[in-house]
Amino acid sequence: MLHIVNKSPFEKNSLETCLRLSSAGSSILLIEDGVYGALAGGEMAGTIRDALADRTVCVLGPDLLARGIDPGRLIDGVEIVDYAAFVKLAVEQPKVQSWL
Amino acid sequence: MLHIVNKSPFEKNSLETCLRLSSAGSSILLIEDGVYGALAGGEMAGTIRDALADRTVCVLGPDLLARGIDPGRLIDGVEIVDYAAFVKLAVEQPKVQSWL
Amino acid sequence: MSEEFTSGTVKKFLYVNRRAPHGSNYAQEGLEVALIGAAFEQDVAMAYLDDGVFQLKSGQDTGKIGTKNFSATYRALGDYDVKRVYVERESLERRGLSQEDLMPLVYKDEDDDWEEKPLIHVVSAEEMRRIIDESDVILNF
Amino acid sequence: MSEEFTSGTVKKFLYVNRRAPHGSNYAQEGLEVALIGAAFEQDVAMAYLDDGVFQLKSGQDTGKIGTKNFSATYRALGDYDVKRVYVERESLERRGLSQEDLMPLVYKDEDDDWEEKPLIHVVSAEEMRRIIDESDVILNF
Amino acid sequence: MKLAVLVNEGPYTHQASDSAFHFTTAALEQGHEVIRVFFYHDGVNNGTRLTTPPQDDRHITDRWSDLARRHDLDLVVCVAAAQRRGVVDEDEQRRNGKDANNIAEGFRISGLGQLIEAGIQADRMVAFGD
Amino acid sequence: MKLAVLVNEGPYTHQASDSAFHFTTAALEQGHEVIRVFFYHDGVNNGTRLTTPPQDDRHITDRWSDLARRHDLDLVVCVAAAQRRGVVDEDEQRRNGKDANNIAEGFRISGLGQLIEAGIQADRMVAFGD
Repeated sequence: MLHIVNKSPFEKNSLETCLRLSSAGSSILLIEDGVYGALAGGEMAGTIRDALADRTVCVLGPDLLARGIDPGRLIDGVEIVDYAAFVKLAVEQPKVQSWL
Repeated sequence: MLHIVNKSPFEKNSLETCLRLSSAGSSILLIEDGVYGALAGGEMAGTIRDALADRTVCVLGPDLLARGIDPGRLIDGVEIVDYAAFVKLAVEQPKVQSWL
Repeated sequence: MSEEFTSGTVKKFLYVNRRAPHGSNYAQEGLEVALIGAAFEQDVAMAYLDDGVFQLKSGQDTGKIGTKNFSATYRALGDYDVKRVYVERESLERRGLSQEDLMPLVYKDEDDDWEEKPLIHVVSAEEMRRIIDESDVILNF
Repeated sequence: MSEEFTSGTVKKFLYVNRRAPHGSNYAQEGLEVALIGAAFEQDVAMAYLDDGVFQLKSGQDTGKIGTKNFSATYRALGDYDVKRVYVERESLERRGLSQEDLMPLVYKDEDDDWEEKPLIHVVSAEEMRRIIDESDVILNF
Repeated sequence: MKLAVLVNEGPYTHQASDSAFHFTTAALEQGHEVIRVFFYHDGVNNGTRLTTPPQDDRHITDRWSDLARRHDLDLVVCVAAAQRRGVVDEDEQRRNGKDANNIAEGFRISGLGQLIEAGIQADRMVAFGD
Repeated sequence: MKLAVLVNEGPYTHQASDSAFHFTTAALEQGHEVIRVFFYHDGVNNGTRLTTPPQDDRHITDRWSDLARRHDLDLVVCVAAAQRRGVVDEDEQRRNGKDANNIAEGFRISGLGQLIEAGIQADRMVAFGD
């Protein structure tokens, strides 16, 4: 399943809940203010690193660029994707859920 | 100062920030989904109890009733006010801030 | 209703409700989707987690804020053939709530002499994860 | 501008910015208020805390999402006579940021031969609490 | 005492407009002067006359219009926020070459300066939003 | 593959409509069929032709209308949500006795059933919101 999270984990609980309720093998895509969740130095970094053990974590590049976050600041193992790859993720995974 | 918080502390960080940045002697009014912060059994109860040592904490009764929360479920020391008392709080305190 | 679209296809719809009622109307408009959706003869389930569990709190009375008290509408879920309502236990506990705080929703089981049966199933995070994984169309409100 | 209203009264306005930019436009519309407000010759200060500190992140480029890159507008704050911009240290640290990550905002000090001076002051929660307490009109965006 | 009210969210979606309405009503009942209600961000959507809420629900816009009529309230919709969201009066319709307008009775469109002025003039400004 | 898109927030206030637009465009570029874009909650506010965003900003509604024209997209605004928020087409104008309508080109107002149908017919439904 593709899980989409669009909220900053420093403000709302969406990412935390997504991580609690997503299964091994699923993909998590951080978009909009959700991209802040991928910051290596942030408080949430440990939880994301744990998730990387059995899940894929991606961030939407255009949203990262808009927020001035250099790719070098991301947690190791997090992939950067563009809108074309976002579509491919939605198509490749059998189901999609947005944690609104 | 009157601090108004309208978001559930289980979902957003507004109450936490308000408690961090409000001074002794100020009043905190929980309205709308903010009233959930006053639940005695909730995870946030400890922080609210600490605040009660030097601040007043009120909840808006009409919002409490709408959400089906019995006054007996609230943290001891939290006062229930109506809209008329909300206006009085805003008038009595020299300043008002809504933590939107 | 719209048989040309629905005949033959039965998907598992899961409506994930994560927001408190009244402060915003996602809860109300989400419930409207579920009830409309039931008419399409799909396999519909509801999940309540995070602040969404507050939607099912008993005793809601919006009289003094003047908004529509749609909490009565949850009782209609059973009549609309929604028979699976899941509430995450961990979400309840974090908020100091238990199943006794929730509305006693029921449905009449046509396969069992129309006996009234409870609609709400309190489940663990582990079970909720499986319920989500087994659904086809998942909408969050 | 509207002198009949403003003459004589100078209040301390504090705009508290707690939301990230781009995901919603509270940041942009909040900045618009601050800039309009500066024309009223009031004592204006900006506070950035929680996700609001992301508004001041350097290097923002909205080209690929096609929204307006209003982050350049923060550089105008000094020109609009806003000389006090406070950023809460704890909010930065929780997000793994430091002052070096922020745009180097400056103003030209007319009392000091128009020398360029830094606009941003990183303050503790304790100092932020005092800044809030000392303000007259506090608006959160 | 002079009060001002700020509404940052649209009708129905968030409770903000309801809370602001009840607060304003209570303030007027206590004899306070509400010098202005300013609608900003999505709050501008409170000022359209084209809404038709369900029969058994409150009519948020009409309720503001009624209160304004009875208490001579100044309901101001921010022009910049309104342009982004499609709230238009006759002047804005003409200026922007639109073929319709949708402003509700008792609301007027004006600049953000009206918010700042309210902050200066009022003894207290109370904000409602998301 | 058949895709459906759900937009739950209005233009400018939240990024949801922008993200949905870029996703839809990318999907069409890859040859996927987007069977419907459904606008719910405040998302209905994307469908008004009365917006006038600043000259140097994107025009969110026009962009959706253009995309619909070029790709024969079905842009559906939920009627119940639209009534609460004042988005009106000619039919709704007549039915509810309004003196104006504001629906934008390429959008149509219909029931929630269209969302469920999209969920049934599409291989994937992707939601954007707050």
